Amino acid sequence: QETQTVGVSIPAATHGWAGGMNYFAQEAVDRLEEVYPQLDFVLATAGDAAEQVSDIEDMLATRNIDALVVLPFESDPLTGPVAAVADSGAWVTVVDRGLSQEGIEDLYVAGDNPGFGRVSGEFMTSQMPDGGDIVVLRGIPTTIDNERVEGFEEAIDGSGINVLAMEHGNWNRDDSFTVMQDFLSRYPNIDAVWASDDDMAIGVLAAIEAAGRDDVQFVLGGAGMKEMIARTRDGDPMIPANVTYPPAMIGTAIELTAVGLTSSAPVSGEFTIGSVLITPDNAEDYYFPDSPF
Amino acid sequence: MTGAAATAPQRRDRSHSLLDLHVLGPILALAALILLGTGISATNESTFLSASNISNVLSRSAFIGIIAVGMTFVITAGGLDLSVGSMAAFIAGLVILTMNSLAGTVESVPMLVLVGMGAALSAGLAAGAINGFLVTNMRIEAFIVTLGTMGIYRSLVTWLADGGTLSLDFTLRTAIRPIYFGGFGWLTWPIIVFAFVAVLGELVMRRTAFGRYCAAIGSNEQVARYSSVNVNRVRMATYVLLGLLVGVATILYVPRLGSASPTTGVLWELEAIAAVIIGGTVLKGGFGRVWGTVIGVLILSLIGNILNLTDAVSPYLNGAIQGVIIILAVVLQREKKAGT
Amino acid sequence: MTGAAATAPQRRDRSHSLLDLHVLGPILALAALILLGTGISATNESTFLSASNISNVLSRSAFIGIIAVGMTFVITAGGLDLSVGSMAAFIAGLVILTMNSLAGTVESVPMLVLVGMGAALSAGLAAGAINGFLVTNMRIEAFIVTLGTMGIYRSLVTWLADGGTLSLDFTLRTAIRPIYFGGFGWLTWPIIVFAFVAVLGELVMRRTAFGRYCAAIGSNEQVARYSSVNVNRVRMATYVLLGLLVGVATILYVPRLGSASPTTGVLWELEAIAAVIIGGTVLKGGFGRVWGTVIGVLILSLIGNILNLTDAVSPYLNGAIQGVIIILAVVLQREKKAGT
Amino acid sequence: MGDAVTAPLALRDVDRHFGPVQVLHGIGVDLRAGEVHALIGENGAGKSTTMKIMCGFLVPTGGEVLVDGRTRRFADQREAEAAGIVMIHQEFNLAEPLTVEENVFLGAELRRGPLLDKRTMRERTAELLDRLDCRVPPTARVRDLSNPDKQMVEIAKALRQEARVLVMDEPTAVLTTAEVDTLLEQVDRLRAAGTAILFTSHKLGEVKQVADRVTVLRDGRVVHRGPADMSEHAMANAMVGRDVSDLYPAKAAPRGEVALRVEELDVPDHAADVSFELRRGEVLGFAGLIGSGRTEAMEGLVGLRPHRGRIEVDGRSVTIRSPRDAMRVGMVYLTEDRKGRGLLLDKGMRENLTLQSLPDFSGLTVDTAAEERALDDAIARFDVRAPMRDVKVGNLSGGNQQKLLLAKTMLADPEIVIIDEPTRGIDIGTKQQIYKLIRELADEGKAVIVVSSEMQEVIGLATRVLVMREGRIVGALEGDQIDEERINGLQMGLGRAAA
Ligand SMILES: Nc1ncnc2c1ncn2[C@@H]1O[C@H](COP(=O)(O)OP(=O)(O)OP(=O)(O)O)[C@@H](O)[C@H]1O
Ligand SMILES: Nc1ncnc2c1ncn2[C@@H]1O[C@H](COP(=O)(O)OP(=O)(O)OP(=O)(O)O)[C@@H](O)[C@H]1O
Ligand SMILES: [Mg+2]
Ligand SMILES: [Mg+2]
Repeated sequence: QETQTVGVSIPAATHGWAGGMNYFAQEAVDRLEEVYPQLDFVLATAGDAAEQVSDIEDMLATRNIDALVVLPFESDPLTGPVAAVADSGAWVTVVDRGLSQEGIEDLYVAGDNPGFGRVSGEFMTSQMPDGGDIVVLRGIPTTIDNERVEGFEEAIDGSGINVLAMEHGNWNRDDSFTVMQDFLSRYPNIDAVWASDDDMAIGVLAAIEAAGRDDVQFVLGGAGMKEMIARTRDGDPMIPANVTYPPAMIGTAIELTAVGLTSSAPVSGEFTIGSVLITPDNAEDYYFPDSPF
Repeated sequence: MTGAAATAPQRRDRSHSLLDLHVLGPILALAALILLGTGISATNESTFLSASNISNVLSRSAFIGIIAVGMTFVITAGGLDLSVGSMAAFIAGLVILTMNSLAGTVESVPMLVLVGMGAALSAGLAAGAINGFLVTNMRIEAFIVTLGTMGIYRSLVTWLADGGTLSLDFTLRTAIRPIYFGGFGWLTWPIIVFAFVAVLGELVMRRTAFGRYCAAIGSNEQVARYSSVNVNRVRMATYVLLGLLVGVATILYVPRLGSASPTTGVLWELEAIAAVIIGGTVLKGGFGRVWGTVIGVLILSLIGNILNLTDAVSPYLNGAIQGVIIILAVVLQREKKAGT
Repeated sequence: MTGAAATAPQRRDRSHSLLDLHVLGPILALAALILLGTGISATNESTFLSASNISNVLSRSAFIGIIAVGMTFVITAGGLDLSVGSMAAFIAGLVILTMNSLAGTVESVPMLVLVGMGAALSAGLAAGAINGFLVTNMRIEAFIVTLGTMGIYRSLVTWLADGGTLSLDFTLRTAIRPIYFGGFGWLTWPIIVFAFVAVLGELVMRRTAFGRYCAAIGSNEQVARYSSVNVNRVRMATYVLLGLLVGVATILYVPRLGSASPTTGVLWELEAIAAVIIGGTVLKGGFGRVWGTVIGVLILSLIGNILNLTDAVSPYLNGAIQGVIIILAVVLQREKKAGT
Repeated sequence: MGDAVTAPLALRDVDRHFGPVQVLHGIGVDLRAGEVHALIGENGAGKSTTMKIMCGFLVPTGGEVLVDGRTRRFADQREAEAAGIVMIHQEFNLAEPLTVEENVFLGAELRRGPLLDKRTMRERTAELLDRLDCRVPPTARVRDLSNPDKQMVEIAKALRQEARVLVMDEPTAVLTTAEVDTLLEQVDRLRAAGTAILFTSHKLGEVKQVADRVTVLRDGRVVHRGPADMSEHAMANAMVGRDVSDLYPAKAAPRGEVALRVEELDVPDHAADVSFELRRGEVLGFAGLIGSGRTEAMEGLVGLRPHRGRIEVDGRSVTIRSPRDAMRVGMVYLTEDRKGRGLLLDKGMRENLTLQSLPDFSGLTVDTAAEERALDDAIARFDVRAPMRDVKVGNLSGGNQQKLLLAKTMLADPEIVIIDEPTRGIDIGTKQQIYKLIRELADEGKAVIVVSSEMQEVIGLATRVLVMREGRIVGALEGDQIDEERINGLQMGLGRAAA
């Protein structure tokens, strides 16, 4: 049987979630290479959209790939190059972010960024029915972050929750620690924090703890880092919930692509991996001790 | 003058062999990389030496390459510019906004493209002039000036894009795609422009008074000043030239991705400076070599390309391999020089 | 000799005014920033001058600050080190792995902490020595060497962390938290260590033969060599010192969040270099000022702090404000110098 | 040339301050077409400053500059050059990484269209260098040239400009006798062509030979003006303000043990098979033409260059890989290149003075008080004249820099001193003192090597002279044998004396 080549192109591990996603991609590739000896995988990570386009060009030009699994850095710039891959006859799986043009991909494993923000916002309103003062930490300035924040703002609109300030913590523990320290200096009373990401939540928690402040009732992170889920499960009042945005979706996508290439099972179509609220009740179901994230 | 003429040492011809090895350094490194790539692609079914791969590598080298040619002049004249990456992002953002906003009123697409190009070039010129002004007239350390403007342009593009992505109108994008992807077969426009800029740059560096002045200023500003060289004007010109070339690079960049975002051009400055140094230009100024820079750029692009040919290294370690190769490329060059 | 005494210049009759303004530059910039912060915090209820805010700013300046003190020596001796940020990340990763792996076997927590510290210092020393070796013995341009090692360490930590985050065992983390957060009230350990390193650094730079040699080598390597200075050893020592100080910074960093990831320490190198230059050290070497560096670090931290205390600027524009202030801080200094 | 012709360039009542220090007081000089005017004076008297003011590099704080009788204020040197006034600086003013041709034409490149006309520039550079009997190829990098060659390039650069007024600040300081002759021939040629020339030198013989008129400066004031028919002795006295006689102290016969024995020293590419002995109390002279490899041989000896061969100090065989090793056995080398290798121009006198002997001044920290005392001593002993104590060394006059460099070397208290061109740019009064000092060193039982291109110096000082040619020792002269004719013959390869 002839070997087929699967290209996997993802953003580099520049923050916690992306790191998890890198891990699951690598893990899936290693596993599937064992399972399907007739498949060859090329995994490339890119630091920005241009580099990702280069990676995809290389895969097409030098490896003659039969399938591409891509988690686009940004939708617009990647649309053309991915379309070129599709035109070459290769199978295309798009993960997380959709392309700007419909119908290019054979399989779409979608995350839901506005939904992530909405679920987070709804949890905030449910926790603070009478309103309250919160601060928000945002990620790296990107479309993803914009969509999440918009979803969040829509959800808390009219609930009486007042956003004191927003700053970019860049999905980074150190940056969010610094920003939170300064928020604590600036506001004598903060009821809650939407950290929007578990890495940032860790920085925020450290800052609150160091300041010894007890006005902050809870911190809502996101993306489902295992340590944070464990704390939710164990009933830590500071971390009453989490919102999923599983980095493992890349693994699922790679696996489905492999199945699609090697069998006649119908795997094309669209799978949306919605963002789910994790509370102490269902935390156990989302706790994967072996995951690095 | 008695018999001195007879006994004075003959016009000494420098022993060329050593010099040549120094010159050969970057070329050897490039050759080694090409061999490595060919070797690797022989072990799997990949096609490293195909026209399409070569075309890809050369086309995408063009952005950094064009910028690095300008950087060669700045560094030769004893300066530095850390702002080029974010300058490129900012100019790309401006061009996209300009073209989008005119798309409604101006009908003719070629006209629009020309306006876009004009915008890119004038923005580049202005940005370069600002850096140049702060360095020459305000006499602030180039490192600080361009670190500052690097932050400023990066912020401005983030702000223009509202944290997200600025995208060109879809119809426009299709119209301008050929600027990046078109050309004569594998000889795409970016390759042609890069080659043109490189040849012209080499000519300017080696054959014009301007090139000489750059080297003179970089080696000893006082000497240049005492020799009637208008130091400020030449130094200013290097920054303006670099700004212009960033504009040119942006003209090629926008058609490729049709968008600009806060991550556009991140770390291009380091890559451009690295290419310049790998090529044999002296970081402290006084000696510059445009063709070396071109080789430096190719070396850097090839490393990425070759790493995509193989799964042998974990993608996590790509950066390490890159680092090792960059150091090795320069060792090759320096080892020979050590002989002198 | 005859009339020598008569014509011999009097002792110390320097015109202090001009010199002082140059010296005052960074201090003025810092004062202006503090005023600005106080002004802003007066308009809202924030507490810029509170002990806790000051303690926060100083503590978090400590990492960059300690590294920047080392960088001052490297730059004064005509070198450069771009690798410090990723070196810090790599060392942090190593320390965490070491402590985690020993946590099972070694019982005593203080013992473990000591081992961790030892690991950080020796890793820093080794990393610095590698940079130093490549720069001095292999005679490769420092920019290239440290650009290379920057990529290498960054990759290695990504690889160690499998792309994710390396976290310290929870019990250990609680045990070592006081290293960052503890101290004497607002005078936390990082502040104490930073102050100690800064004072010692200033002393070494100004009062020891080593400091003299650094300046001499940076000013003219040949002269130093002809004056029997062991140029390679001194230069090597600057890199090793910097590596050690990166180790020290890491010892303070790890207890804060108990983790290291591929993003740890990103851009620290630029920040450290910027602090050094803002402080008045000359980028091309030959003159260094440790106390200036300390002020440079404080200026950079304060900018961030003040921007977080106000909504006046869009967060997207933070970088732009930072850029403008960095340039202004240096203008202040240079304008005065222009008077000389 | 009569007074009827207005002076192409003149100074009237020129003052100049540096900060609080006034270095020129009411200087008046006028240059005439077709005449060589010599400006002489002690180190720090203000010769270079005067010349820089004439050529637009400095502006006077008082008085005026007259061009063709009309007052001009040059905003910068470019304007002076446009008026046909060209200066050769005391210190090299060359871009080291650039080639000879690039330097000669810097700022005035010949073009063909937008491009440089390299061929013509190269040819013209070669012509100019030929005129100076300099064999350097126009494509050589200045960095790789010896000091005399660099000076020739400077002169070629000035000649290229076909100036009306040529100002030369110690152009002969780094030249050997033969080259000086070539240069003076060129000066004659320019004078004949009607160029007005201002010339300064501490070699009064040259002044006597070439000048038509002389102006003497002392402490920033003109103390004598007149035709050049005065004797060298009279010039010296006018400069120094006291009677200078007996330039060279009496030689004493070397006593002492062999302090240094060098056998078959090879410095690749530069010197081969150099063997000699040096006794305590001896002053050993090294003579030779440019490029004869004396400097390189000495640099090899102290570990500044890779070398092979056997070296014994006080009878013990030693390995010297760096100047540190040399210092450890008591051997110190004073470089001929004070600007590039000798002094940190952007640092003060104190830092420079103690750089080499810093370990002697520092325990845990540097003892600045002791350094200040050392500086006091050095200033007194070597007559270093600085406008202020914390002046940057780059702002010292050339001769005073040289004195500081000597002081720096002596501070290391060496047993074996190798001095390369000890009195380059030093005025005649101080020269006398330095010669006395060298004599004293020898009398104290130190061993001294003097490498000098000034033949009189070698003859006057050395008890034994080795002559080098093309990297090899071609002869040794002792006692009465030491004379100009023999040295000349040897260094040009005309004879061979028994070593
Ligand atoms: N830029 C400067 N700042 C301060 N002092 C200066 C500066 N330039 C020159 N001087 C001082 O002016 C005085 C005259 O110096 P000048 O160079 O004219 O002497 P000179 O006659 O050329 O001596 P030499 O024979 O040693 O070359 C010296 O004391 C010198 O230190
Ligand atoms: N074999 C050679 N090949 C190339 N260059 C040489 C060779 N020999 C000498 N040179 C050059 O000639 C110069 C020799 O000058 P050097 O200073 O050694 O001569 P010197 O005898 O000390 O005379 P002076 O001190 O008067 O210049 C050196 O700069 C060196 O670059
Ligand atoms: Mg002088
Ligand atoms: Mg010599």
